[in-house]
Amino acid sequence: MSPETTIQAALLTPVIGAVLISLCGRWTNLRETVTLVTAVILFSLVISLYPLVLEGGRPSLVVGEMLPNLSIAFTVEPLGMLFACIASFLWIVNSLYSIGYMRGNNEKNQTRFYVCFAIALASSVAIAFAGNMMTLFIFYEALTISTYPLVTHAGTEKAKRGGRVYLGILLSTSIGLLFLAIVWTWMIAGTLDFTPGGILEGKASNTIIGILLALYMFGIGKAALMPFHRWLPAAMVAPTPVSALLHAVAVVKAGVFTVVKVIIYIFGVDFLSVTIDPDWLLYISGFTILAASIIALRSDNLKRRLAYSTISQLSYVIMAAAILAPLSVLGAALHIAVHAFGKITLFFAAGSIYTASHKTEVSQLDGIGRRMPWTMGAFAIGALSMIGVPPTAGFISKWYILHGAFDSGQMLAVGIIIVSSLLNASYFLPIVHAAFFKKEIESPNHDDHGEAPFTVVIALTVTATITILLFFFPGIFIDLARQLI
Amino acid sequence: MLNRASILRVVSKLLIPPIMVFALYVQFHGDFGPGGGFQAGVIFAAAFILYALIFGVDNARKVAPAWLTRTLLASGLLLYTGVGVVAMMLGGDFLDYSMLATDQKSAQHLGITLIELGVGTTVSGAMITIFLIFDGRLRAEKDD
Amino acid sequence: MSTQLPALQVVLPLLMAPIALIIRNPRFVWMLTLIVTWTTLAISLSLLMQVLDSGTITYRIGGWAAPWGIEYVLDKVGAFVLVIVSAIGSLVMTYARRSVEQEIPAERIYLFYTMFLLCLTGLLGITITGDVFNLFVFLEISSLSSYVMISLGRDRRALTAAYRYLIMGTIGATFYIIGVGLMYMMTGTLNMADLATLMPAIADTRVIQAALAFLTVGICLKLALFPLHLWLPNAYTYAPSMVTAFLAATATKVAVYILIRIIFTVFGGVNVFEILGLQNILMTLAIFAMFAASTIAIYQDNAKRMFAYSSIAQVGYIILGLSFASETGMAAGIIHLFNHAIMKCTIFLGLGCVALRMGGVSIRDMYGLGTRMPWTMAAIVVGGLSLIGIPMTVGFVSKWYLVRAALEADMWPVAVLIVLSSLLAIIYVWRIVEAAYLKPAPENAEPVSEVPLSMLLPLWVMALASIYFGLDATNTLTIALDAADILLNGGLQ
Amino acid sequence: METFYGLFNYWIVIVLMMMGFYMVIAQHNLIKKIIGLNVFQVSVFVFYISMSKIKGGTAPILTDGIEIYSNPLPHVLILTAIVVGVATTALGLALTVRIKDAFDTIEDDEIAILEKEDQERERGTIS
Repeated sequence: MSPETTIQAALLTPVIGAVLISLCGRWTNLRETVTLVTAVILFSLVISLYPLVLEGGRPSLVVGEMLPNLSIAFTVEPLGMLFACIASFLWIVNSLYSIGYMRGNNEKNQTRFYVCFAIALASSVAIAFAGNMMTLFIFYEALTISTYPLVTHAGTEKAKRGGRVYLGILLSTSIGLLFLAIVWTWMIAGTLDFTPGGILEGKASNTIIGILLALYMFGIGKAALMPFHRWLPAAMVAPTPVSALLHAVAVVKAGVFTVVKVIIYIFGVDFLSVTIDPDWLLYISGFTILAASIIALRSDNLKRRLAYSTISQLSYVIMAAAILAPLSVLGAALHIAVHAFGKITLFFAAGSIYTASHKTEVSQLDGIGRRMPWTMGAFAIGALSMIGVPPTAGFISKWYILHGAFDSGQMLAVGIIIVSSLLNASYFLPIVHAAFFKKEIESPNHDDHGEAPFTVVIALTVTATITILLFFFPGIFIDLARQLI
Repeated sequence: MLNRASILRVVSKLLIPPIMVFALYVQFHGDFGPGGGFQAGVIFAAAFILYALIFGVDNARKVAPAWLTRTLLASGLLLYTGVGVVAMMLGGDFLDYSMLATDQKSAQHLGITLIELGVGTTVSGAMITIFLIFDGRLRAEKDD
Repeated sequence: MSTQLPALQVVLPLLMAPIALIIRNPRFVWMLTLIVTWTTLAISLSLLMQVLDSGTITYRIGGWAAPWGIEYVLDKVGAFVLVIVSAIGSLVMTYARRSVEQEIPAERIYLFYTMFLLCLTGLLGITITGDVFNLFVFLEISSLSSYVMISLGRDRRALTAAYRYLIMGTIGATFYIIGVGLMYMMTGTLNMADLATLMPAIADTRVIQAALAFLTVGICLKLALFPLHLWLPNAYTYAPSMVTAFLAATATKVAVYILIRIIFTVFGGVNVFEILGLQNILMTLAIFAMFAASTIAIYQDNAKRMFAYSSIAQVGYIILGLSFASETGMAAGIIHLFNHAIMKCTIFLGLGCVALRMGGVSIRDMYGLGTRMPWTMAAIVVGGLSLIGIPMTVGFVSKWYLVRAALEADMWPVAVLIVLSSLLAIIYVWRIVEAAYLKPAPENAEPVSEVPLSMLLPLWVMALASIYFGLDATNTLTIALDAADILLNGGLQ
Repeated sequence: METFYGLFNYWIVIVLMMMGFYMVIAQHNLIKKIIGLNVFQVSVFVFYISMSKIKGGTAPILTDGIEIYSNPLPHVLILTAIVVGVATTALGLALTVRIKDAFDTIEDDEIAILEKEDQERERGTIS
């Protein structure tokens, strides 16, 4: 297959999968097989492009003109490759997990769930491969819309409110700010293609560049930069596999991916550092990191704590990109991947706990590690990765970000990373400690539970293992990310 | 009531035919003097309405049932557009009368006469319909 | 024969209207109307091809040359609008039979189709004519027939809605002929092209300025520009479903077309926006319309009424585009004319389906309909997303060009206002979405089945069109840009 | 003074127009509104016809010895406008009749109250 056809196939596979899933809605086993098969095909298609991209190839596909001189086009470059790999791989794991979770909890409307999931994945892959800002924006919005039914899956009043916040913030930032920024960019630059080194150099005054940067950074609501972070905890009402998808892979990663992409390919790292040096972005992302960590520390609900942890981890990526040093950009790209694996493990664990014992609060978890050793073991690995302790993958990305920050003398950033690591430790480690070393609280209801369903355990074991493996073999991502700088 | 209005009855019986003839005069005189379909239509309808006022709407309905007035209304419009379309079919533009006959002058004559006739029919049909419908809308709906 | 197409376009529905009146069999009349509408679509498409190939077409009625006789002139703008009107007409007609059978008493159905044909005649005639007075006649044909169509609605409030529309519409039309009279007084001609050549010399006179004022106000009444919109919400709410769909998609659009013709063709040689501060007035009103009408829409419980207000807001977008008086702005206005026709038609057709099954279109009627009438609701959602301006729908294309026009004109606050007002659309569209998908159906609800295919098909053609033209807007935009170019730089040629 | 007498036809037009317009706005009776609308339209007819009159001109019929005649075109236009006006009036009256059937009144303000009741009933039955 030529690279163009591969891209085409990769984009179409989940869509066709969605159609098939909706057709097979009545036969649950068949439906779930279709989901898994689609996920596997998608991953193998994406991974088949990997060697080519690694060699420096940039396969591209132009679908057609949407507006005059503005095409829907796809180009596979290292960062997109990285994102697509993670998303498509984790879809397999997540599907496996979903099957166990959805059945274990007897969720309704499962067909709609799988269909929307497939469409969300199609949008994510399209975002990853987008060749210009227009294409990216189109699928960015498609991702928002297709995940809305997932967030409101429960159909309760609470789900509805969560959905409102989710949609309200994501749509209003993207239409209100990002859209404006894109139109403006197009008028200034005359193109929206992602070009190494940026497209804005020498075309507008520094003030305008500054305003544009702000519009982009706040407009990309999915990156959850404060004060537009509220959608993430609100979306916690969704079933856990969705939270895992939203908060570890597709949605939030699409956000920070877009941020990095905009900084590298629209503004250009060098151009930004010589013109406006966006210190304010450092401050805001730094503030987000610390503030979100503190909120996480104070929340007892496990998923909520994880959500705020995600907000803070996302701002690592933004801050790393804003440092504008080569190594920190590399770190930013790596952190997208590393955080995905770590966070999805944590969410899987949270969902696993819920499925087995229906516990949602941190304070209820005393002694649960003895009943669910696999789950809590994986949780511990994920937590270590969040903190950045070797031998977990989290260490690698933090290392590069710190290195970059030192190189460019951004001591503030260094300080923030160190403080936040301590905060991370203080809200994750007590959970691990309580789970394994505290005595279980006597409770009449949930006494007799063991591990979660088999597929759930498999899924979280796989992601936890990969979190460790990535520490030893980070090459697969570093080699890709190196091409960015 | 009607019996006491015998003067009206006699006078209107005398007047209605001349009014109608006058309507026709105005109609066919229209192409080379003051007059034309609009005026003729209204005059013709006036004669009819006078009849209805004096002799009662039920009698008037016998003369002009709903289907008739409606057909009148429609056929006038059909005649009008029909002439235009025939001109088109004969190779001219829409409403280009010169196509209707070999001789220029008589073609124009024919064209405008037909058009005015269409207008007259429609206008009188419309006026009568409006009058009758206002009088007995429900009867008009049911009687056919 | 192809040279006769411009006349045939208008004459065909006009000729068939009396036949429909005579025949009166509902089934037959529907078939007849259906054939007529599809034929007019074919004609208008071939006219569009001709115009794209060889430029402006002119046609003399009765063979009389231009300044004396009535002339039909079709340039790219006109041809484009012609296609919009006839395409919407034919789709709506395909959809109509079941909906009309349910909503209109059997003995009046023939009347409805006759009026529909007349209305179509009027709208097509307005679009194609090159004569300002002839335009008035067609305007009144279409208006009178639409009053009748509105009054055929089941609710008794349809009657008062039609009555109020009649009063307002007549005032608007009368204002229009006052304006025409004043222009005629100064120039002695009614032909648009002729007027356009004579206008620059006398543009400074007070008579012409008064004429412009009368024309603008009159037309703005017809197109329901805020605050002259008061007739619209009730008329749209209580009219039969398919009438709402048809009028919302065509009537106001054609009124906008008249405004374009007057401002940019008749007054083409004059910088009208300088006179009377027209630009500022239109722009301010347009922005008010966008916000006020969207805000009112949020609080409506009746979905038809909600989207009626949304139409007023969308008219604001179109007028805003025109008021930039730049090529991009004009193209934005024209493209939104097309796009809004598509999306509003989708929504109102969808609401017609809901009305067919549920008997009403209040938000409460839609509880739980997402699973009970999945196809209908999905189409409404597509239309709604388009109203918001989500990418991959036509609404996005319009918004893209509007924002661009605002930025090009260095009016970034206007650009911000455009995006802010589209956020209001999210709120009212999402009320429908939440009702349909997140509210359970009432417990005593009777089982509801999906509407018949004859309604679903046109509905989805519209819905898919609003996706297709959102994904591939190059063709429509090329036409819109060309049209804008002609209007701004050429006038009628 | 010259402008006042010289343009007397326009004054008539304006007075008629404002009278009609005022009736449309101020009258509550639907029939009276239509009458107002007619007066309003008639003012425009007067405007067109007076505009075409030329001092000393005759009716526009071509006969020997007549050089100056009034412009016939506005007459034709106004004929059309009159027909349109008649149609509008007829339709307006027809609607009024049906409104009378449906609401049992033709007073605007009373209808407004009834409509409000309708609306409340609608809300009442569904909520």
